[in-house]
Amino acid sequence: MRELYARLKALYPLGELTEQRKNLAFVTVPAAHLRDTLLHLRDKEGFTHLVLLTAVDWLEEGQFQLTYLLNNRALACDLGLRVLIQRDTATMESIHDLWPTAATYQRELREMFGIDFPGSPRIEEEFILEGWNSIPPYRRDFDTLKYAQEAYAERPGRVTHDPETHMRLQMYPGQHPAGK
Amino acid sequence: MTTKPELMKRMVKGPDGLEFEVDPLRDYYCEAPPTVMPGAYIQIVEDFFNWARSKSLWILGFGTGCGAIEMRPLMTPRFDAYRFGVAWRPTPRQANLFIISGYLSTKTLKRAIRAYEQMQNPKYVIGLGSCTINGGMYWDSYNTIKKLDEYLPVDLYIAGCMPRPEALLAGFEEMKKIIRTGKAEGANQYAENFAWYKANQKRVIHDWDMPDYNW
Amino acid sequence: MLDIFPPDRTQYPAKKADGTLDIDLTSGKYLKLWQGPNHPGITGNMSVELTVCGDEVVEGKTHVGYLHRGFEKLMERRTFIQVFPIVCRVCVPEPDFNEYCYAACVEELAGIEVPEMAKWIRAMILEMGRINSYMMYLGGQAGALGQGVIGQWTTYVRDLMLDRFEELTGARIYHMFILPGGVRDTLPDGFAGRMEETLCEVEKTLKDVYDVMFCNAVFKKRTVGMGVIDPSWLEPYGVTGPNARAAGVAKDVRKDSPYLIYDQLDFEPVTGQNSDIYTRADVRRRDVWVSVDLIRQILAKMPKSGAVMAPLPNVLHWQIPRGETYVRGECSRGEYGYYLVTDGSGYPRRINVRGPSYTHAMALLERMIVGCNISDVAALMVSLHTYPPEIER
Amino acid sequence: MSFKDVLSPFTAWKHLFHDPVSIRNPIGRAAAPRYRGFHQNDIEKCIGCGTCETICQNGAIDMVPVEGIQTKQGDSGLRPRIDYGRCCWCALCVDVCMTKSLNMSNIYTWVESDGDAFRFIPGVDKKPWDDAAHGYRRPDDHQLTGPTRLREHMPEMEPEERIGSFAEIVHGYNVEAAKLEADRCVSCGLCVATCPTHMAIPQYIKAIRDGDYDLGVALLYETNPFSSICGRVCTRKCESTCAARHEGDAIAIRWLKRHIMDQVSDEQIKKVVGQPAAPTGRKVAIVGAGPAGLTAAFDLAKKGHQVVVYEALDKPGGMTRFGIPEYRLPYDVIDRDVDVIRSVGVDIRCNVRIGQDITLERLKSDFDAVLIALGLQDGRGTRIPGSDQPMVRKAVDLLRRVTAGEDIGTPRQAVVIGGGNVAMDIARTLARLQKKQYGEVKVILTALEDLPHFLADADEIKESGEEGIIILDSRGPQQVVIENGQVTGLKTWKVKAIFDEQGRFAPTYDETDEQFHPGTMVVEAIGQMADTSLLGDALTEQLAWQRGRLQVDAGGRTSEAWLWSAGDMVRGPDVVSAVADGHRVAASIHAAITQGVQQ
Amino acid sequence: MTEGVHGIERLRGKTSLKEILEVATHFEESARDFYKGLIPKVSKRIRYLVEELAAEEQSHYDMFAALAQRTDIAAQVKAEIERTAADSKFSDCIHLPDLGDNPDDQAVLQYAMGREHAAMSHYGELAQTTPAGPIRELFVFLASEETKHKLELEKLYYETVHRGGGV
Repeated sequence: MRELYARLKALYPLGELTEQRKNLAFVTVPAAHLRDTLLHLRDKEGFTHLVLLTAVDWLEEGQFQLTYLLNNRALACDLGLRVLIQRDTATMESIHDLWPTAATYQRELREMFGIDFPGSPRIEEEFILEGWNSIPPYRRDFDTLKYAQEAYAERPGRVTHDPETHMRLQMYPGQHPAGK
Repeated sequence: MTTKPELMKRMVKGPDGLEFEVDPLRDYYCEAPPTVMPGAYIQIVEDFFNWARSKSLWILGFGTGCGAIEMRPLMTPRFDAYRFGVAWRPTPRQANLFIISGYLSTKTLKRAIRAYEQMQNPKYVIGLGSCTINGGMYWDSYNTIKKLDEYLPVDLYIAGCMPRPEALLAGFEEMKKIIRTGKAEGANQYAENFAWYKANQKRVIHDWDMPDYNW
Repeated sequence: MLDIFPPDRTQYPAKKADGTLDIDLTSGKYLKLWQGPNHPGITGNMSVELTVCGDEVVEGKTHVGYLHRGFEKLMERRTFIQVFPIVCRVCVPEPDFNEYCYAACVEELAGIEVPEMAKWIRAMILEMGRINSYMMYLGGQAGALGQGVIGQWTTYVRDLMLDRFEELTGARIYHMFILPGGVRDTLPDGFAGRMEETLCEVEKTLKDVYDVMFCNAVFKKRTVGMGVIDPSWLEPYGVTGPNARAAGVAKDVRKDSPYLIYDQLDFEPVTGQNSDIYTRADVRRRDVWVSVDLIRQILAKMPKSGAVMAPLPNVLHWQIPRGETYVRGECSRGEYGYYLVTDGSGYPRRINVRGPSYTHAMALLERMIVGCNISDVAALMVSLHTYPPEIER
Repeated sequence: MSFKDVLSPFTAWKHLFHDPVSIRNPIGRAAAPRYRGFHQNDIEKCIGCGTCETICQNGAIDMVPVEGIQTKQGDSGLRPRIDYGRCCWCALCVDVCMTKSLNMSNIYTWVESDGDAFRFIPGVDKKPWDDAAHGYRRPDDHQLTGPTRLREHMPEMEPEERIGSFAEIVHGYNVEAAKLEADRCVSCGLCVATCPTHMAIPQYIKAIRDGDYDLGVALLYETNPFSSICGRVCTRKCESTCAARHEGDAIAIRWLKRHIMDQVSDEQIKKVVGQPAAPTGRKVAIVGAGPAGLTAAFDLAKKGHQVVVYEALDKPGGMTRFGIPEYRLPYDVIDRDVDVIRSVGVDIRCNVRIGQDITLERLKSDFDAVLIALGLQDGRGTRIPGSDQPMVRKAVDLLRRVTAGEDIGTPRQAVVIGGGNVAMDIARTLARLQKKQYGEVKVILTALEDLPHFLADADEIKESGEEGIIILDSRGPQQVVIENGQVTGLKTWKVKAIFDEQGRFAPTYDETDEQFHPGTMVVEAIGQMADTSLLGDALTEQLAWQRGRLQVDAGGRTSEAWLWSAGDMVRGPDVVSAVADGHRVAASIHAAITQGVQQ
Repeated sequence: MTEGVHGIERLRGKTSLKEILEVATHFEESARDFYKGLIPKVSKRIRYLVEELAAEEQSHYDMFAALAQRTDIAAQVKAEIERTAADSKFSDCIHLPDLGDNPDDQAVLQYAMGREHAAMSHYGELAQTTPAGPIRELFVFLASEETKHKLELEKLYYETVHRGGGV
């Protein structure tokens, strides 16, 4: 893995290598160099299998992390390419021409994270959701519980008690909490 | 209301060269709302009907959620629900019992409503598992409904996640009892409170691209 | 078969500049036909939007989302232990891989060493689940071609296996048995004996299935040469599992990068050459034999006693340091994997479930379905062995 | 394609001759013994800690009050109600149940037309599966609430080492050990109601887990300005109601509190505690610089009142300083807590004895309110024959003199009467003094109670034994033996039974079992009482009394509107109860003097 | 020791149940008066104790007086002694203090216990020397009444003196 990293590093401005296990590592790639890196890995290094393409929302940092996980079956090792993109613009180059199956991943990311991949087939179409009317649900700032409570009726009558508060009310009725 | 292209009114030229107008929303759907089906005038006749109905529960083979997996054993020799007068049908038009087998995403809810409305009277609904009762483990999901009886009239709930085939069989027996005693009034309830059900349905189905009623 | 009835390409729609088909519904040449979600010829709750010309499919679009519950979102607001009960719900017919992959991810990032005994039990559960999944498939594949009896038999033996699951894990479908740190409990008394009886039933049924399904002129006629996945498609479409192995590539995570205790077991991945529906079915049928053998090996080789749970920190406030990992396993459909990102808090930052159906049922199916006959759509779809819930989660 | 392919499918017909595999009556078929079906709860065992509710990822569990179950120490009185419209039968609730009261039967059939019916309180609402014998029970080694049920080991001095000195025995947890111990807490909060001052225990334990010690200190000071002291010598009633004790050791709440205080520097504590509010111009006099007085002083000073504390002895701290030996509570720890209290503007004047140096009348006229928190500084005597000898001493007097650095004339052999913490304190103090002076320990401790009913902490008893003190339980003191005008020992009778069925004291003696315990000094360490002589006869007559104690209202106000009373003298001896009382009284005084209802 | 206790010797000559009860009633009366006289002497702080003791003696007085009025004394007494209280002798180990001016609570309690103890043993002794019959039963009854009272006092003593939470 280290040698591979050295070879890649010579070609592209990569970030630090994170070796998660002996056969799995992650490395950060600038968005502009992703396509070349992927091509190089696919055609020269035998990383022919696109395992997955997904995103992580680092809301606090204002970034989306796109993870392209590639697998080299002969070496039985995986390399994850991390691409950090701006959360507010959220656009990335499509790679559906390298792996047709990436189009599906990109459709999902578009719908669930609101990340655009211009040129990707059927990117505009609804994929999983139907008639979605809120911010993309996988974004961290989307509160699913709040949405669910507002949108869907629940069976009424649920009420619970906090043991600590309940005990104090029962055992020391009328007493104002000491020191507070 | 956004209408999909294939649902839009258009002129179509047939293979024979004749042009004709197609308006899917009008042509494919029925706009007449369901009506309450009164019982037989003579009670003993109604009792007979109910007895007969209870003997033939024909289930719509639409697996809406996880629970569908426990229906396969019922259709096969080990549990063999057929001997209890329970059968599965591939189309709503032949079925009278709709089992909502667990959670319903809003996308499936739309199809489930349509399937339900396509079923012939008398028809019954069984809700399977926690999800249909109060949301189950998807209680905080943005995409599933929590309380089935807001959207469809439910005659019976079976607890479990998911309920075992044996529990389902017990549910069928209970369902039969309810039908025999003439208490399975879900379909009439749906007709009576049609506006209320529709309002609830429309509240959660955002791309309502069909008329209110179809069968 | 394709040679006998070559498709009539003249009827095909032309391509537009952007590569999509120019289908003019008003032309009267084409018909849109929805198969699913409420349809007997569909695998699970999904649908395929077919555009047909005559009875030939010129375009197919897979539609999913009917089973979407937003798992990856729900997981983000549950603690690490609270995620454990919900992961299995991602895939109904073979839930254990979710439990295993999730547990393995968490264990890796939290630095937990799983006891030896737990690894063997996990492997056995995964193989039991694989048999069940294949049994569902065989019934479905035969059913898609009108052979109801196969489903009757396979569902029966699957049910016997569910009994084994029940006595071992305490549940039939969603076992919730493999949790981060190990497994819940040890084998019950006399389990191996009852397991052996069940395995004998499985073998007996497999022989019947072979005679009645695979040596069946009708089945052969309709599946040999049908729905071929070209070996060159494997990588671009991310094809894994039996779908790839039927095309002659011995892709099997159990062998390629052994997990749990698979390096201590003796087996060879099953492969086929023709990559058609028949071969894929046959690869799966033979894979059941492998699983049966693996379970026997596991029961013979596993330690007789030992802890089944590693000591866990108090799960009520379990925090895992920042990190990311991906753990995969070979499920009955191919590569199943979990991608877990943690941020040092008590909740996962992100979990992505990579199910094999994701690629198989979407891009691959859409490609394969073109040129297919309407009546073969169901058989083709089933032959890819896709489970919709793992696509949309 | 071959001829075989046409014939082969017909082999299916052989099944015609097989027995059917259908289950004859599948409804209600018994599930596997381990099957996770509907819940059962032993409501007698259940303590309503709500851990099941916390773990449930489906929000399926509500904690609800149940008729017939009273809230009491260590039992919230709540019981889980389960919503089968939410449950997923994962049994995490069973796995984390602190008492193993919650289980699952292997019954699985429940059908109902009414969707609202699927909510029930297991064990309370009668269900057909209540008595099912099988079902999911948590396997013994399946443990999710921490890797161990045992308390994290507390490093401390070995007996040989500690007996020779007055250095503090307990070293306190390091950060790692504290985190491990804090990790065992399930944050149920049952302890909070039990703690007299209702400290935010789960919250400050969480602060330890998070390593946020400033927050920890802030939480401690919300309810207890004596946290360093309580972190060492608190009677920790909280630990007796800890949910973890049902299957192991209670969380070491006291040590964790101490750990927080140990981790933060004095300056930082003062910074966290902050500065008092703007001066109100109101003045409060407090008599007695013990926990109750100083807590009240701290609260009142923080509210901006001018507070003067008068202490008769030469150092503040009260019984924490003069009653508790140094090896349990080093004096600099007391100084530290007092220092923080001073930092908010409390004026502590030592060596001022009210009634002698200043009269109470004077305080009444000079201040807006007066609080007396005198404590219980006088020891009770047994008054058995011979107990009027000079070498028969009171434990509290001896301890006070040891603290003051006086020579108490350490005897070579001593007999201590009493089974409480004070008795242990004096026995161990004498043991140390003996070791220093004579090189050997000869202390016998006799107590009326049998060992399980000792009032002293189990730790104290264990450590006393380790230090060479002979503990004789169930011995009733009968007579101090005097020969030639010198005390030579103590005669005791065996106590046959000490408590009656109601758990009240009703001793019976076995006179035939008489023992003689040699010793040149007999120390009485039984009860304590207050010396209220400073009130003077007139005021004593004027005040209302309640069974020997000053009659006070909930806020500690006496029948005289200007006078409040707090601490041991009204509540009985306990540091943390005194602190709680201090808070209550401070609130009452504050309300009174800011509303101008002062007479 | 005051005359009230030793005066029980006067009972030796009495032979009718009514007479004995009258004497016993008189003893209780004198004890009550003694405690009542003590009330102003002690600090107000512990006055409750003496008041309680006086009230206790008063209740004994009332009971004996009521008993004396009844015609079925013998049967009544028989029913009572079946519930004889056990003597626990805690007070045996305490020597009776001289109740000077301004006694403290411990002293008062000790005095009271000693008094009840003496009464108890005297009645017991009388019962033993009296031949079986109604009179003996009456002495047994009286002894048991004093024992019960002593027992209550001992509990109070333990809680006040030994159980830390003193006054």
